[in-house]
Amino acid sequence: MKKILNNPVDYVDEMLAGLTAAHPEFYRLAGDTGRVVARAMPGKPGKVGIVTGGGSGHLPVFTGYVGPGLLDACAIGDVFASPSAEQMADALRAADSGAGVLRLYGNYGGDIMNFDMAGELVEFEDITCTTVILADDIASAPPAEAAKRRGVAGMVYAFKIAGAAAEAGLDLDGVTRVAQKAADASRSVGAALSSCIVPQAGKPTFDIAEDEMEMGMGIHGEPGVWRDKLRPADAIASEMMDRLLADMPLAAGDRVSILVNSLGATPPEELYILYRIVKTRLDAAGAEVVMPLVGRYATSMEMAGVSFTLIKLDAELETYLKAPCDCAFWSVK
Amino acid sequence: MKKILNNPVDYVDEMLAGLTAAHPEFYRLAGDTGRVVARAMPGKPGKVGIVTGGGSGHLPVFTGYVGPGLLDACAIGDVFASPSAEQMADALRAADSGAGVLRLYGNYGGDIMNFDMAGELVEFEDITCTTVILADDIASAPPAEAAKRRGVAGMVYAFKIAGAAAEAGLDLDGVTRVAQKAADASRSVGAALSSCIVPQAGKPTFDIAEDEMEMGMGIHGEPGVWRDKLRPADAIASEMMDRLLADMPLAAGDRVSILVNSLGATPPEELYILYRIVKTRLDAAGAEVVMPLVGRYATSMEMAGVSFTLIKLDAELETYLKAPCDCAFWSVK
Amino acid sequence: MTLTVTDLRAAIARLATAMEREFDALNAADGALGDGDLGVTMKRGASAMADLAPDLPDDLGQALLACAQAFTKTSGSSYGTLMATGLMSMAKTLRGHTSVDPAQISALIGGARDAMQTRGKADLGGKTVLDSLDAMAKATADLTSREAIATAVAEAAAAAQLALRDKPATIGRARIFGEKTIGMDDPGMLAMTSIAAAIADRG
Amino acid sequence: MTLTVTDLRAAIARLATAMEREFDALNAADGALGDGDLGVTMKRGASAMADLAPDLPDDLGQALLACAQAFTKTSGSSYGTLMATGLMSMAKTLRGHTSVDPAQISALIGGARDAMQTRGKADLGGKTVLDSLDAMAKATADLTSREAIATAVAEAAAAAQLALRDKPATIGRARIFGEKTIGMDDPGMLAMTSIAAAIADRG
Ligand SMILES: Nc1ncnc2c1ncn2[C@@H]1O[C@H](COP(=O)(O)OP(=O)(O)O)[C@@H](O)[C@H]1O
Ligand SMILES: Nc1ncnc2c1ncn2[C@@H]1O[C@H](COP(=O)(O)OP(=O)(O)O)[C@@H](O)[C@H]1O
Ligand SMILES: [Mg+2]
Ligand SMILES: [Mg+2]
Ligand SMILES: [Mg+2]
Ligand SMILES: [Mg+2]
Repeated sequence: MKKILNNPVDYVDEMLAGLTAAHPEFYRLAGDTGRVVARAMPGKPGKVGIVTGGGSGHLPVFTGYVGPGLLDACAIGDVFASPSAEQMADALRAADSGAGVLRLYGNYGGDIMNFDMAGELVEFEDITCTTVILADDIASAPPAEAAKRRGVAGMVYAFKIAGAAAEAGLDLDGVTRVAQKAADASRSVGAALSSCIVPQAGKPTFDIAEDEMEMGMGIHGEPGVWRDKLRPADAIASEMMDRLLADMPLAAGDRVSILVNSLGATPPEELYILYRIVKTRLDAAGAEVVMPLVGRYATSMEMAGVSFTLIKLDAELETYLKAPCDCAFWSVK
Repeated sequence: MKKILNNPVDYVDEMLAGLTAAHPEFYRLAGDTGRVVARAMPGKPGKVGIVTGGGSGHLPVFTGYVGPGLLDACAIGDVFASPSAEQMADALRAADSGAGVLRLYGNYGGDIMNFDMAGELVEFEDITCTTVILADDIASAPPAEAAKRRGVAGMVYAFKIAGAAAEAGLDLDGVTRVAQKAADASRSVGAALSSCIVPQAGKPTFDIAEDEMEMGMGIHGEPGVWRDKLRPADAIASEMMDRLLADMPLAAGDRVSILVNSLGATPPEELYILYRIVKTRLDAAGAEVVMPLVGRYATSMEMAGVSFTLIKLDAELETYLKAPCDCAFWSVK
Repeated sequence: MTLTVTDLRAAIARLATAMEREFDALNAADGALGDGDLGVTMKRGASAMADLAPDLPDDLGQALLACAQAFTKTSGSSYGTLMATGLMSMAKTLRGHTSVDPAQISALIGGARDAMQTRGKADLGGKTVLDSLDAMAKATADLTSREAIATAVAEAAAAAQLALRDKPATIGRARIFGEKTIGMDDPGMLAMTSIAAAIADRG
Repeated sequence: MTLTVTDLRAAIARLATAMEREFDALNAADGALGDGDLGVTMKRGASAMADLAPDLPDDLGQALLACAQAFTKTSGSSYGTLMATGLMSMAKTLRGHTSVDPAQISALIGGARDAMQTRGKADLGGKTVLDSLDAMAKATADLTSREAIATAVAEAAAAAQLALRDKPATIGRARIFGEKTIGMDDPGMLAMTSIAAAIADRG
């Protein structure tokens, strides 16, 4: 097991201790569950709060994106496990400055139940909550069942855009509307090459042969659409673009952004090799690429693989995408 | 072989094609060797140029750090191989705006010979060059032979600090002096857990058992100081801090920065676990930690492992460290 | 003969023992198609309840609320949250009561099922723990004797597990495997079979 | 009997064949303690020279300059840069000449050795290609016949390789292995033994 850790049960708490020690200008622990990270400097009074939450092991997702122009607080579960409703309620409390809180998170059963329960808890404290659930992974259900799709790297765009909308002073309904629009405009697909190891499990989450890959696999190792021999980079990129463009066709003149994301171990060199094809395909579709993102934005620890997230932008989404933001993992000027 | 690539011989050229396509606001190919990346927007006329160069496979090092407040141009070799003298000469030409060029790179035989040869070539074109060589890896030679040490992640600080000095308008001697001071004030040590694969080699650079690690191993797999069973995170961090502090003792009140760097596959979660110990040790030494860096700043593709780089700051170095810079991988406001 | 907090304490003790024993089996069952944490969820929750047991108040509503919190505090997984939701529903019904007539059990289970269905938005017949609870509620509907109810609860959970085995999963991580899940037990139903047997002392 | 560009072309052809043949062996020798690219460097450089060969000018200085550039263009590795440096030194000496007397060979090799030493800042006796060249220069110092020189060059390179084998490496990546390198051939010396044999047609 090639991980640098102490007692696996302490993994998440030690990670949070280090994160907050390294970046006190961005992050602080809030509440008393030990599993809520909030902005070191709260947003302007009256700003709508944005909260996310989910399992650990996806840095910068989820915790990393707490910061100005992004999220206000995050509830952190164990690796790949939902935080509890108690922790989420604490995050909602930390994020509220009276203008209400948007719950913005991925489509996983446990997260939904817990965020719902957390919302019921803080309702008694007069905190108004809305919900936008990311369901961007096209490999996890056909278009007809799009609401059943998993949430993956699309949340990076949603965090950024909703965060900018809140910073711009929109009210809770406005921020919620913008976040939903960003979620609806995003499509992702991933391909995994190797498993990561959940510290408490101590062994790879899934087995995959040395020369195999799986198209459409989920970020926790959920099954994809096919498993086969590893293909050349250009073939992988082409198929991923085929799938994205089939799910969300583009017209000439469309403005889009695309995230070419490493699941962890895959180095940026390989992402750039893939990006050549991505750009060629978008150019061929007549789309204008705005602020492409290439790097590790949503990971599964040391999993090898990539995901692409395509978002179709209107003028409002583009403005918020380009607005400034800051956190330890991403800074837009 | 779990890499996403096409024909291995095209790895570097395709990577550069993708890098420049994704970030045209930062990077452009310069010269006609196809292996020189220069700033998309050249620095102010009269600004001292800074050039680096070295093998591919270390992103963001070297190429990634071309940008305002950082480097002006970079010559890029094959994976883990020096660029040629011709390519370096082209990088020097791209970086010169008449104020001369600092060659700032790591202590590797091939790089030194080629940069020397490149300097001789451009001397005929009235380009004045100075040299600062990074030799920060304390595991590669004892203090008495410090000049023989390899250059590793210390170059991140040197690029940042020298880049800010050049941006501030210092002349060639001034920038060179500041860069040398940063180089002299930096110490690094690394530990590797798994090998990466050089695309054209097609197999791991070195073998290491599933439960082993090697302290002090170099970023190309050069031998370290010991190989043994994998230790707990806190023990690894403690030993690395012991070694750094023995090589460069700190006094109470010293101001330092520290880079906790992933060699590639090791996820940020693990870096933060290590950072707890790093911070505790620096606090115990009475040192003040300024702008700690935690992330993937100098890598070996998908190698698992970490390095720590400690730099002792005086007021001048601290000012330049904190000055703004921008590139696709790092932005300081 | 009514049930009191003493019975609850004894049931918790049996549950904690059973969940300790089934730890690997539940993880493995969940791991076949899911994330393999079901044993963790149940062991943690049950042992947190066992820790609370000596201090549980006589008020069964308060006592069950504490049990629910044992799950919300130790787990964020679906099953833990559903367990908490079900226990909370029972707690609401029994608030202010120090004893409960066995004849009420069926309604309590049915209330838990409904609350959990509201929480998880799954359909009955979808091969989830809801189907176990539905079968348990129905099997105990007309029973009044403690012993008969205990037997019925345990048998109904096991029978439901078997009855749904050949349907495909419709919920959670397993859903995505579709037809492949035919013939496989739903891990949540499997867990409920053990839970019911332990609480009913029919293990 | 003087040497001309025709001889250079023939030597290049033999070198390219030899480096193709030694590709794996040189990579492996370099890989034992270094980065394993020596075969790549030499194969690429020699085949680039072979590509140039038909078009090489009669002026031996210009011809050798082109050969040097075959290395600077195809490689940034130490050995390639050293080869380029050595060839450049010979090119400077022979600029404007279309033939060379075999008796000059020793001085040309010595000049290359010195230029390479200036470039790489290594000491003689440090178990590097410099020691091969030094031995080759010395062995040919008093010779005038082409055939005797060819034999001496090939034998001196092989003998130097053997003579330094039991010293520790002092330069480059291998240095760090210190005492472990005793008994191992320096890959650059091993390569020079093959190069010398090929050029001298004593392979
Ligand atoms: N929405 C739901 N409604 C009813 N039961 C559910 C629901 N989601 C999960 N379950 C039950 O929980 C079991 C899985 O629990 P658990 O392992 O905790 O899920 P996860 O780890 O994916 O959060 C399933 O076998 C099923 O019986
Ligand atoms: N500074 C130097 N001076 C003389 N010879 C050197 C020097 N550096 C390397 N060499 C020679 O080059 C050989 C290694 O060449 P090469 O594999 O190209 O090195 P690298 O790949 O490390 O750049 C050594 O075996 C040695 O003979
Ligand atoms: Mg589970
Ligand atoms: Mg779970
Ligand atoms: Mg080599
Ligand atoms: Mg080399």
